[in-house]
Amino acid sequence: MATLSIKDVRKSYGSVQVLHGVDIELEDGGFLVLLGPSGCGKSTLLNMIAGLDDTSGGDILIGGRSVVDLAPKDRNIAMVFQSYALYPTMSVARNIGFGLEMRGVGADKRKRAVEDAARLLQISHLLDRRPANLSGGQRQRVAMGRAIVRDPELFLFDEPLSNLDAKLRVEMRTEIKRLHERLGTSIVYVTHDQIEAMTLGTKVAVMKGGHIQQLADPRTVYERPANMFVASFIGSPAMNFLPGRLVRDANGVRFEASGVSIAMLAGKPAEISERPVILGMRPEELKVAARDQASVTGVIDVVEPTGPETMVTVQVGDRSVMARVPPRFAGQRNEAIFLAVDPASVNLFDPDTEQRIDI
Amino acid sequence: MATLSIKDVRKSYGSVQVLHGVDIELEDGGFLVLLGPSGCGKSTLLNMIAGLDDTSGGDILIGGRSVVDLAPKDRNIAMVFQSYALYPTMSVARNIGFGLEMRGVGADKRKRAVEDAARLLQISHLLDRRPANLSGGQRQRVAMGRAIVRDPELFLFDEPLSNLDAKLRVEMRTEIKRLHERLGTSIVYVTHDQIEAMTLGTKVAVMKGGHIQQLADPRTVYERPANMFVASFIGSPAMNFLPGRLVRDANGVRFEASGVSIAMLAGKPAEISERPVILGMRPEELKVAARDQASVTGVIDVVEPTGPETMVTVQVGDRSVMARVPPRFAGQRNEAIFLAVDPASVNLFDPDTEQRIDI
Amino acid sequence: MIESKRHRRLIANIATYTVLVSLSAFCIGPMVWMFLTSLKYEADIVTQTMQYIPSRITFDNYVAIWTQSGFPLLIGNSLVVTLLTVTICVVTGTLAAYAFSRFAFRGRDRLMLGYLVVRMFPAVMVIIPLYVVMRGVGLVDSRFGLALAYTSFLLPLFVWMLKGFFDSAPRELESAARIDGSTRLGAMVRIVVPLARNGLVASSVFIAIAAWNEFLFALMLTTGQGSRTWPVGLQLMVGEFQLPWAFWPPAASSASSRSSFSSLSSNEPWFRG
Amino acid sequence: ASAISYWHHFTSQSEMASLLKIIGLFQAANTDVAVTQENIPNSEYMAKVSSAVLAGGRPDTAMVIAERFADLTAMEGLIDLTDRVNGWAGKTNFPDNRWTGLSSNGAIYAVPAFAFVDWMYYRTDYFEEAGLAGPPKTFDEFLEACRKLTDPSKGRFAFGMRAGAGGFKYVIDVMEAFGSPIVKDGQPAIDRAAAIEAVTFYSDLFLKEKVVPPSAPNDSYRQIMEAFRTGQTAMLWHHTGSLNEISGAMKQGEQFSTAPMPAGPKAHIARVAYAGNGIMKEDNIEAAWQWVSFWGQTDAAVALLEGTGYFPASAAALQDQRITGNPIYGAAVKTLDFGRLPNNFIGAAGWSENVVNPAFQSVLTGQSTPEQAVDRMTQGLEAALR
Amino acid sequence: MTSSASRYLPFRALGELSETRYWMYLLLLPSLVLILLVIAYPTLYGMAISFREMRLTRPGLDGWVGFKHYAAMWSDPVFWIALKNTVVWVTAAVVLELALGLLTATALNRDLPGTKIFAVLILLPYFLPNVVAGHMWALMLDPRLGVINDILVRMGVLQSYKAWFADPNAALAATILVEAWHGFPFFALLLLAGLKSIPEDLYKAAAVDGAGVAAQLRLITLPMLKTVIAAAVILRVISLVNSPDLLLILTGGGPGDATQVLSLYAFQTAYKEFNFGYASALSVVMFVILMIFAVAYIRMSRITKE
Ligand SMILES: Nc1ncnc2c1ncn2[C@@H]1O[C@H](COP(=O)(O)OP(=O)(O)OP(=O)(O)O)[C@@H](O)[C@H]1O
Ligand SMILES: Nc1ncnc2c1ncn2[C@@H]1O[C@H](COP(=O)(O)OP(=O)(O)OP(=O)(O)O)[C@@H](O)[C@H]1O
Ligand SMILES: [Mg+2]
Ligand SMILES: [Mg+2]
Repeated sequence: MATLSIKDVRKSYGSVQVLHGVDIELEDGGFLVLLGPSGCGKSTLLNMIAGLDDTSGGDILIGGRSVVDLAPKDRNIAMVFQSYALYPTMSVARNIGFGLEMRGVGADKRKRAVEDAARLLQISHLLDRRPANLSGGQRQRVAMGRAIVRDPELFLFDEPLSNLDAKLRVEMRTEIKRLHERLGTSIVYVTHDQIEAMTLGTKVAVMKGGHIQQLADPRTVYERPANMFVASFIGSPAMNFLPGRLVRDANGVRFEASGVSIAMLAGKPAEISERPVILGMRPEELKVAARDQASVTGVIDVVEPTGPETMVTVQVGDRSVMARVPPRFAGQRNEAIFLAVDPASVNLFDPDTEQRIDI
Repeated sequence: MATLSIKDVRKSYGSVQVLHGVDIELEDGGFLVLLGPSGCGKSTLLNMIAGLDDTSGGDILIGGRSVVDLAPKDRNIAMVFQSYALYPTMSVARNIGFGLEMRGVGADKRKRAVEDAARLLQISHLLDRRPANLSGGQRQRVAMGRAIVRDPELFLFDEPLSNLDAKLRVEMRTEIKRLHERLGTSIVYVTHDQIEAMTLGTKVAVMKGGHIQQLADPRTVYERPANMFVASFIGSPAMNFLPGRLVRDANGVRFEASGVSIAMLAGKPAEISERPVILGMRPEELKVAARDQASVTGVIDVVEPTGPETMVTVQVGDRSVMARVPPRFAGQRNEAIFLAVDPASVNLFDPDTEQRIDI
Repeated sequence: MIESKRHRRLIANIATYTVLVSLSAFCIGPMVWMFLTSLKYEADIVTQTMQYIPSRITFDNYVAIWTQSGFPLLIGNSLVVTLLTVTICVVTGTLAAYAFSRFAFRGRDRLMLGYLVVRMFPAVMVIIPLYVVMRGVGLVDSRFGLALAYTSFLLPLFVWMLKGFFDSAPRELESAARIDGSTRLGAMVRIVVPLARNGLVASSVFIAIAAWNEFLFALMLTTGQGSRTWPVGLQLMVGEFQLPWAFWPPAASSASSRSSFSSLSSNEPWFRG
Repeated sequence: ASAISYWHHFTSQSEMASLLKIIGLFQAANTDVAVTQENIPNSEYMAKVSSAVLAGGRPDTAMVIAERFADLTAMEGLIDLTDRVNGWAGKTNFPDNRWTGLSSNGAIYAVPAFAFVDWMYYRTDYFEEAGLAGPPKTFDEFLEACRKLTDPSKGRFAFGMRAGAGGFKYVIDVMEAFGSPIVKDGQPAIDRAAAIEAVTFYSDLFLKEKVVPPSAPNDSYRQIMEAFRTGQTAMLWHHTGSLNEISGAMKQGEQFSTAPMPAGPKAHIARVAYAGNGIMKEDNIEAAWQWVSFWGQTDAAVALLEGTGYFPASAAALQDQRITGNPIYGAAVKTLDFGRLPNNFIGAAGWSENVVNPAFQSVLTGQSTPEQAVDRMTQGLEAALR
Repeated sequence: MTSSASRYLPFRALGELSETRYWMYLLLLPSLVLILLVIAYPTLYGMAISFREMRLTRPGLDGWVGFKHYAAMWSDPVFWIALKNTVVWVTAAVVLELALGLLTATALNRDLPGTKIFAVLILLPYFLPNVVAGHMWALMLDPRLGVINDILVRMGVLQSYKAWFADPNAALAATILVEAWHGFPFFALLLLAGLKSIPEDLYKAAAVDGAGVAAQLRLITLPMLKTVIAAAVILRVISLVNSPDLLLILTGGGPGDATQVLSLYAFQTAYKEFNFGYASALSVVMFVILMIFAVAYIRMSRITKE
C-alpha cells in the first residue's frame, strides 16, 4: 500500500512526444483509472510507472520514494497485462508463484501463498493446467493471482478485461472491485471502457494525445465533464451535443436551438451574455413528457429495445439526439416525440475552445 | 430476399458432434440472430449456410431451393466476417467490387455499384485507400459495402462488431439496423453480445452446445426465457436467481425464500402445487421501495455507479442479488435495503430441469 | 547499491553491439581475407611473410576465372537450373503446402513426416539409381533433369516451410473470396498466395540457395559444358593443384545478394508447428 | 564428320592450355573429327567414370592413368584395342614396358601418351649451406642429409613428406624399397617384417628425427609444394609434372635442382607411370582411335611436356632435341632406366587411398604403431583382393 | 448459372473441381508424384543394393548376399570409429551452431539501429557453397600460409604455426568450427523469426516478476522457441549427417580416421573402392539411425502437434 505521485512526467520516442507533462496524485489505497482513446499514451504511462519504459523527464514516486532509477523488479509492484502474459510453458501454479520464485521464496511458503491466492480467486482446481487449456476468464484470474500473490505496494492493470466477452467482463469487473476493497492496495488501472472507469475508479484521469484532460472522481467526470472530449468519450450512448445560443429573455437565461428551448436560469446574472454555445445532454436525462412540458421536440427515427431499456434516436432540427427510455416504449418511426430535460443535468460548452462553461 | 429453412442440420468433426439437429425457419426479410456462448456452434452453422463447411446431415434451403450441394459462390449470399477479411492487397473500391468482378460484371457497371454502396455507407472518400490505412469502423463499413454491393438473397454476419470498441459498436449497430430496414434483405447474424441480439433481431436463436435453446422474438427471449440458461445468458448484469418455494396461503400463491416474499397470484389454481422453484428477477425490475412495500429485503454489499445508472449488489439471505437503480443512489455498504418487484416481470424455473414454469 | 537503469541499458546495448560486431567479423572476416588474397600475385601469397594488405594488386585471377572456364556459361546454367528448381517447387510445393495447411485429413502429420523422410537417405547412394532413371527418360546431362533431382529433396523443405506461412494467413479471407464468387482454386491463387508472398519468397530463396550451391548431384548428373553448374566448374578450377582464390567474385556476389534479400524478407515467423 | 567426346582430368591452367593445343593440332590433321573435351575434377574422376559405366552414358574416349587402369578394365570400362594397336604404325615408338601398364591379360586397352616420372627436387643452396656435396643416393645418405638440413630455429625442415591425400604412393614406395612386395600373382604379398621396418623408417622421419614439418599428416600436393616454395623444406619427392610450378617460383640450378630418388636398402624404387587414352564405347570407334593414337605422336607429346612437364611416353619423342638438350631432364631420363611401373592390381586405388593413407597417418599421429598399421594394410589388401 | 469470370475453359474446369471433395488429394498429387517418381525408386533401389554384392571392379561377383554386409560392418573398426565421429561431429556442430545462432538472434532481436546491416553480414556464410567454404578455410588454416596461424602467433596465443589438420583432436575441432561458421546463420535466421513471434508482454511480465536476463532466457525464451529449435535442429542434423562435402575437402577423413564420418566413409567405399554393396549397407544404417532419431525427436518435441 502506498501513495503514487506522478510529477510532470514526459515521454518522447525519438522526436515524437507521447506524453506532455503528466501530473497525478493518488492517495494510499486509491484506485486510479487511466481512461482514453487508443494511442493516447495510457500504456506508456503505466509502463513508466512499472519501470518497463524510461521516462524522458519528470519524476515518479511510489510511497514517497522516487523510483525512476529502479528496475521493475525493485519497485515492488505487480502488473496484469491485457494479453495476460501468462507463461505458456508453465503450469498455472508456477505462473502464479513465479514472482515469488524469482524472489527466492521457499517452495513451501510459495505453495501456501499460491494456494491462498487461488482460493481467493476460485481457481484452486486449475493449478495444474497449462494456460493454453484455460478459458479467457480463467486466464484473467490466473493473471490476477500472479499479481496478488506478491502482495505489492501497487497494482498496475493494463486493460485487463478487454479480451473478455461482455458477460465475463461484468463479472470480473465486480471481482476486481471486491478485491480492491478487500486488499486495500493502491491500483492504477488502464482502460478505454468508460463503464469500467466509472464503476472501479476512486479517481479517473481522462487522457487524450498525451495530455490529462480531467482528473477527478468518476461522478464529477460523468456529470461535469471538463470539456467536450471528456463529455463525448464517457457515456454510452454518447452525450448528445446541440449547437445553439444562450439568450436572455423575460424569465431569465434560456438555451435556444431549432426544436429546443431550455430555461437554464431564473435570474439574469450580468456576467452571462448572449452567445453561441453547445448544449450537452446525456441520453438518460431525456424523459418522454407531455407536449406542454417538453423542452425538446423531434421526430422518432430508430427505436432499439435492448431489453432493460430502449434507445430512441430522435431527429431534432437537423440533428440526431439519442434518448434512453424505459423498456416498453411504444413510439413508432416518424411519430413526433416530446422530451423533457432537467436543466441542472445539462452541460454547456464553448463552441471554440470546447471547454465547459459554468453558469 | 428469400426465406431460409434449416432442417435438422447436423455437423460432426470426426467423432465430435458439434451441431445436433438444428431447425430454424426465417421469414423473407427477417433478421435472425444466432446467439450463444463461445464454441456453441454458431459459426459452424453460419459456415454451413454459406457453404464453407459441408453439412453432416439435414438440409438447408434458401428461397425454397436446397443449397447443400452448391459451392459458396453459387448460393447468392454475402457474408461479413468478424475480422472483416478485407483483401489487404486491394484498394477499398476493388474490395467492394470483388464479388461483382468475380461474377463478370463489366467495369462500368461495377464502378457505379461500388460508388452507390460507398455513398450509402459514407465511405466514398476512402475508395482509393488500402484496408491497412483504415480505422476499425471504416473497415467494418467496407466489409458491409462488399456484402451489400452484391445485392444477394441473404446476408450472413459473423460477429461483425466484436472487434470494435464500445462506442463504435453502438454506432455500427444502429447502422446495421438502418441498413436492414432500408434494404429489406434477410439476414443471419451471429453474435455473443445479447444487446446486439436484442436490438437487431426480429428472431433470436439462443444456442448452447449445438442445440437451439430458444427461438423467438427478442422481447420474448428477454422477458420469457425458455430456461435458466437463456435467462442467464441474456441481460447484463445477468438475471438474479433465488432458490425458494412456491407456497399457497390465504391470499393466493406466493414465492418464499429467505428475505424474499412475493405474491405471485391472487387466485389459487388447483394445478399449482407447493414445490421448490427458482425465481428469476432482472436487476432493472428491482426498485428501491419503502420497507412496507418491499418484497425483497437485504443488505447492501457493493455499490457501483456506472454513470447512467448505479449497480447495487445486495446480500439477500445467503445469495447475492444485483439491482439496477437510478444514478444518484445514496445507499452505503452494509446498510439495509428494501426492494419491490412487479410479480408479472419475474420468472420461475424448475430446479431440476432448469426449464421455465408458467403459472 | 542501486545501479542506474539507464546505465544498465547502456551496458546491454554495448554488449549487443560487441556481440554483433564480433560475430560479423567472424562471418565476413574470412571473406574479406579471400577478397584480399584474390588481389594478390601468387608469389605474394605463397610466401614466408604474411601480407595483410596486398603490396601490389593484380586482377589476373578475375580475368582467369572469366576466360578460362566458360564462366558465363556456368553461371547461366546455374541460373537456369535454379530457376527451374524453384519453379517446379513453387508450383507443386505451394499446392501441397496449401493442402497441408488447410485440410485436416487422416494421416496428415504422417504424410508430412513422410515428405521429410525423403531427405534422409544419403544422396551418395541415390545418385546411381537416379542416374539410371534419368537416363531412361533421357534427362541425363540436361538442366531440366538436374532441376528435377534437386526438386526431389528440396520440395519437402519447401513444403514444410511454406505450410507455416499458410497457417498464418487468415482463413476468413479465403472464405470471403469464395463467397464473393471465387472457386477454392481462385481464392487460393488470388488471395492466399499473395498473402503468403513474403513466406513464399523466403522459402524460395532458401531452396534457390540450395540449388545454386549443390555440388554432388550436379557433378554426377551432368557432364557437358552445356549443363554444368558453377560449383562443379569451381571445383574444376580449384582442382587439386591450384590455390582456390579465384572463386571469390561469383561466390561473394551471389551470397551477399541473397543474404540481404532473405534477411529483409524474413521478418515474419515462418515456422509454426 | 564425326564428333567424339573425351573425358579427362586436366584442370589446371597449364594442363588445359596444353590439351587445347593438342586438340588444335589434332583438328588440323583430322578435319573430319571433332573432339569435345569434358574436364572432370581429378578427385571425382573415378566416381564419374564408374557411374557412367554402371548407369550408361560413357564418353567415346577417356584419359587413363596407370593407377586407375586396373579398376577401369575390371569394370569393363575400356575396349580391347589389341588388334588396332598391332596394326598401328606408331606402335614401334613405344617400348614394351609402355604397354605393360596399359594391358590386362595380354590385351591392350589404351595408347600410352605421357608419363609421370618420379624424382626428387632439392634446394642446392641449402645443401651448400649444410656442407652437403650432392643429393643423397641411398636412404642412409638421405637420413644423414635430413639431419643436417633440419634447423627448427629457422623453421627449416629437410623433407616435405606427403602423408595427406595421395601420400600412400610414397609409403608403398618405401615399403618396396625395404623389400616388401605388395601383390604377387594377384595375391597379397606384403612381407610383414620388411613392411614394418619400412613404415618405421619412414614415420620416424616425422616422429623421431623430426626432419619433416609437423603438418605432414595432412600435407598433400599443395602443402608440400608450398613448403618447398616458401623455403620451409629442402627436399621433395614428386614427379616431373611439378617442374613448371617450381621453376616458376625459384631459380633452376641456383636454388633448386633435380635428382633421382634415393635407393632403399633392398631396392631402388622410383615410379614411371604411363598414362594413356582409351576408348570407352564402340559408336565412333574409328574417330576415337584416330584421337587416342594421335596422343602417341611426337608433336602432341612434346606440346604436353612443354606445357606441363609431363614426360612423353613415346621413345621417339624422348629423342627429341627439346628433351635431350635440357639438363634438368637428366634425372628423369636416368630414372627411366630403372624406374618401375606402379602397382597395378584391381582395387589398388581404393586400397591405397582408403587403407594405406589412414593407416600411415595414424602412425604419424601416434594412434597406432607401425605393426598395427602394417596389419591393417594387409587385412585391407586381403579384403580388396578377395 | 454464372459462376466464374474466368475466360479460359481449363481453368474454369479446374476451378469447379476445386469445389469438390477430391480437391485436397489433387493438391497433393503433383508433389507426391514428383517425389515418388524421382526419388522413391532410386531410394528403394539404393537400399536393395545393400543386400547384394556389387563391386564394379568385380563384375563376376554380382548376386544376393543377404545380410553379409551388415555382418561385415559389425566387425569393421572403421565403421565404429566413423559412427562415433558422426555422433560427435554432428552433435558438436549443431550445439555450437545453435548457441551461436541463439546469441545472434537475441542480439539482432533487440532491434538497435544498424542491426539490419549486421544481419546481412552475419547471414553471408550460409549462402556460400560447402565447396567454397571448405577451400576458404583450408587456406586460412593452412600450416604455412594460413592467416589464422599468423594472427594467433602475433597475439601470442601460439608459439609457432600450428598444423591444425595434422593433429586428430585439433582436426576434429577445426572442422567443427568451420561447419559452425558455415551453418550458424541458418539457426540465427530461424531463431530470429521465432523470437519475433514471442509476445513482448511475456518479458515485461517477467521483468516485473523479478526475472533477470538469465532467468528470462531459461524460463521464457528457450521454452517458447522449443518448436522452432526442434525443427531447425532436425533439418540441420539431417543435412549434416548426409553431406560429406566439407570433410571431403578439409581432411578427407584424416589424419588417420580422426575425422572419418559415415557419409564420407560410404562415399569413399562407393567411389574409391567401387564397393557399392557395402556402401549401400552403410547408407541404410545411417538412414535407419536418422529415422529413429527423427521420429524420437519429433515425438519428444511434438513439433507436428501444437
Ligand atoms: N516504441 C515506440 N516507439 C514509437 N512510438 C511509440 C512506441 N510505443 C508507443 N508509441 C506511440 O506512443 C503513443 C501512445 O502509445 P500507448 O501504447 O501508450 O497508447 P495506449 O493509450 O496504451 O493505446 P491503446 O489503448 O491502443 O493500448 C502511440 O501513438 C504510439 O504510437
Ligand atoms: N475444424 C474443426 N475441427 C474440430 N472441431 C471444430 C472445428 N471447428 C470447430 N470445432 C468445434 O466446434 C465447436 C463449435 O465451433 P464454432 O466455431 O462454431 O463456435 P462459435 O459458436 O462460433 O464460437 P465463437 O463464439 O468462439 O466463435 C467448438 O467446440 C469447436 O471446438
Ligand atoms: Mg495500451
Ligand atoms: Mg465463431
